[in-house]
Amino acid sequence: MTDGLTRQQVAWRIAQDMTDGSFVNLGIGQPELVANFLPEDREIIFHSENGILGMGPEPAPEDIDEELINAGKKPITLLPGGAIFHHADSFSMIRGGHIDACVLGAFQIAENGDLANWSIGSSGVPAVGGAMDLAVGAKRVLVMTDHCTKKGEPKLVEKCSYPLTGPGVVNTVYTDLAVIDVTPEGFLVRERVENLPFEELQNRTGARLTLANDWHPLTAP
Amino acid sequence: MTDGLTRQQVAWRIAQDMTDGSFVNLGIGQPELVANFLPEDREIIFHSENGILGMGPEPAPEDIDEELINAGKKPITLLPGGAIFHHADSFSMIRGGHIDACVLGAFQIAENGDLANWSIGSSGVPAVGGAMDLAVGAKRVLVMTDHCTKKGEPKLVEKCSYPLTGPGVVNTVYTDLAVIDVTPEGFLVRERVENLPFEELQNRTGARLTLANDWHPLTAP
Amino acid sequence: MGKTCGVSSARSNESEAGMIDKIVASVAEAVRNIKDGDTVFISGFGDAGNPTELVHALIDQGTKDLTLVNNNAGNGFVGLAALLNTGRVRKMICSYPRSSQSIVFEDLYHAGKIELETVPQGTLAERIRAAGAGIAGFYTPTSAGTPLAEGKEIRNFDGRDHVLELPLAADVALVKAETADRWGNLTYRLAARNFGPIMCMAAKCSIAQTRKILPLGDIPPEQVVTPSIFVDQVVEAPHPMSERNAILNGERYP
Amino acid sequence: MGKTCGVSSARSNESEAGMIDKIVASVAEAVRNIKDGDTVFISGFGDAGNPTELVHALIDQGTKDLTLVNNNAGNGFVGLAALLNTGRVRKMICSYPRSSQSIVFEDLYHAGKIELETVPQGTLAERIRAAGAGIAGFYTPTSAGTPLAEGKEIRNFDGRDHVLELPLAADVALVKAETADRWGNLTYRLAARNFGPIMCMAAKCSIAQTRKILPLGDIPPEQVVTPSIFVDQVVEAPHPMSERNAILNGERYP
Repeated sequence: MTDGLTRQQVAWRIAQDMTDGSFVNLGIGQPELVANFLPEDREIIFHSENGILGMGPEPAPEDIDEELINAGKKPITLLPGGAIFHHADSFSMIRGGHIDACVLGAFQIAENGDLANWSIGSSGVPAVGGAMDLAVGAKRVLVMTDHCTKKGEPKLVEKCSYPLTGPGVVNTVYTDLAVIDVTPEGFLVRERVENLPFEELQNRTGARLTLANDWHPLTAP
Repeated sequence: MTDGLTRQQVAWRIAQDMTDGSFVNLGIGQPELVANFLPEDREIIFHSENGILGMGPEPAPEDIDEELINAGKKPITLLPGGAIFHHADSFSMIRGGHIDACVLGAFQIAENGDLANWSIGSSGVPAVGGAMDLAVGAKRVLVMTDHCTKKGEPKLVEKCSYPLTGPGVVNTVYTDLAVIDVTPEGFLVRERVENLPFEELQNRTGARLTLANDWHPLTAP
Repeated sequence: MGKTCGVSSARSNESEAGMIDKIVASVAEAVRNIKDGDTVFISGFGDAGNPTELVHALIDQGTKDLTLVNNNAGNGFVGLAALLNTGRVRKMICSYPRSSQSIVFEDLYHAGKIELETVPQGTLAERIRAAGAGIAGFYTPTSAGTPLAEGKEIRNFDGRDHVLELPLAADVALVKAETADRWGNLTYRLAARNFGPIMCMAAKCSIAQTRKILPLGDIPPEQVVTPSIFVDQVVEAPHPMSERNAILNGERYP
Repeated sequence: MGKTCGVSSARSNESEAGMIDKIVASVAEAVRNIKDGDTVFISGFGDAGNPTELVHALIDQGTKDLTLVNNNAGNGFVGLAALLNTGRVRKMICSYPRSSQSIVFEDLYHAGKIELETVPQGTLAERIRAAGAGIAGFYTPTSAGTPLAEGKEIRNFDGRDHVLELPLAADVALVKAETADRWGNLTYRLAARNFGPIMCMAAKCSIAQTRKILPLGDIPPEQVVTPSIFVDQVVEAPHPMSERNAILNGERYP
């Protein structure tokens, strides 16, 4: 996928859509990169499902505390203003609609907003974690993903073939090639990389795309 | 009711049945007297529905704190080991079966254990407070009451005529005349004041009483 | 953010553009956007935890046709009782609307001028929490077999009847805290905690009056009782009225 | 009391007859009465909050046919993973039984030697809380329309499908606390809090290992996280194992 953005650039692009003062949950893996691109003069409060608000950056090696970790089990820090709470309270925040946005990875996203990101079917150990709660609970569910799989198969599809995480939950998909809203009419391309013709973007997508009238070029520093 | 115990004596009698280390909720009114009769060398932990464990005695007037009150809205103190929590947690303790015993007042108790203690029907403002939660949640529901109303009507009855607080919830009734268990066979008198013949106790009761084979005289200092 | 109240907050000295600041300058400003017909949570149990200054500001603001949720129904002629006394409250939802000094409510009730929904105290607390926690309904044994379960779905679990109860949300929560910071973290003092934490969870806009506003980071993270995400506005009220003394002195508001 | 474990507690120096003392002398004594077939909650998330010393004591004790509840399914060959490795666990209930070092569980699972119930993390937490709070069932939007809702009752509230979930109780909870007193009040350190408070609420017998035991009254009442009523036994474990380091060093238990 040399036509598109790097993962760092996609993370940067998502960071631009985070509102000042919002409460954000970043999923495990790629979405964690988003935290690196928030301007220092803005306050976004990060939530971690294991009972933390006000999560700060990774600590220096000598400051690692095993009892201060994020959902991905990695060491973190706590910012002034941070708070600790138990798991039932933490998921009350998620399920109760208090998280302004979450950023999740995906295996597949369907044009009706269905999300599949926890299981590839019968093989493997079925592990769901907090993904289903985030999918139904966050006010905005943003997906960060490569536009296609490593084998070149589309991840944006008419209907998910993998087991669902949540039906009709995705608001916006950020890929290396485009920023795409899920609308009642299906996938709406709001931004796309300029060096790739729209027809080629469509070819790499498993469902019909509509190009927004006011679409912008997708660029990132 | 000069035949029986004073309210202080009934409170003393109930206090004797409190197990060391148990968690006890005392209802508003008469039941509050029970706290006065616990031997100093024993630890009973009192729960107050408004978010307190480890409630201590009434403070000296100069130590009154308006933000430290019991369910009856009276000033209290907090013992070492006490804890404060919010209302949902407080009623989780009650409804979740964590309170070993509660002592409630009553308008009527039926022979099947039905309790009526919150409403006398259509007149008056319907106020229930925490009574229904205590009735279904405490492991043992003890009732402290005069054996009859001021008008001489029985409070222990075949069927409650007042609206129920909870069906089949009462374990033991402590009155000025007797200590009576609610059993699958109805009211079982375990203790009664000696100067009142059993027939007279039966006359003052609105449901059939059985005298336990191992009944004891009801006495109190 | 987290929730939006549509209130532009006055910025405290500590913060700058791009920084979160939920501190507002006055109780009047805090309650400004409460609208006719709103459902309003009011924290407190007895004399502990009543947000009296916010309630008085709401009286001054003049909104009408309110539904109020509190454990009780006010005492004397201050705070909640004074708000009821304006005649601007359509409905009261509470567990125990009776006390020796609950004069205003009782008069309105007997005159048919206010609607009452009596809810068992634990069910009231759990319904509020459910609204904040994204739970659409729950089964409780409380009130099964009593008149308060009439008209509600009854379901037997393990041989015991339970009542289906639904979440109780509000447009606004008015609560009394002890300390707060500009992110909205709260602590409460002793039994003033009562309904505050769960009411903040379940209102679209949660407004806390607080004795002290502390610099961000001064509330130890493990001691935060209501995390920032549940709070929208914070206003300092360093010397809250003692409703108990006010009632003893026969005071009335306004 | 509050709950009974059938364990006679060793009395600490501080207490006398008639006084409450939940302190036991050793982890071995604490887990003594756990029985074959019991369901056991184990607190912890990642490396934070694992009651490793209690889990190792349970391995030594030899009970079998257990059902375990934890967010994960153990890492390396210590703690929960070591308990699984004894072959004495019949079933695992968790949200995320997959990690780079979840070797023991994955081998058992693929060999068909352990049953797995995968529960969404928020539903797991809420089911545990429900069991502790006397709630017989609740409706959550989580998992509606997914394979994890198959066989469960679906009900629509306000146009949105919800799943009926039932409480999850246990015979025993093993949790890791930071401080405790002889009544059983607990505090937790940072993200080691996670499942501890709700697991203590929902087990017949809740056992806490704690870094420090403090004199009664030294935990400020407003800072108690798990109140005494939810705790049955407390045992001091001043230097709990770092599972992270143990795994890095290739340690195994026993």
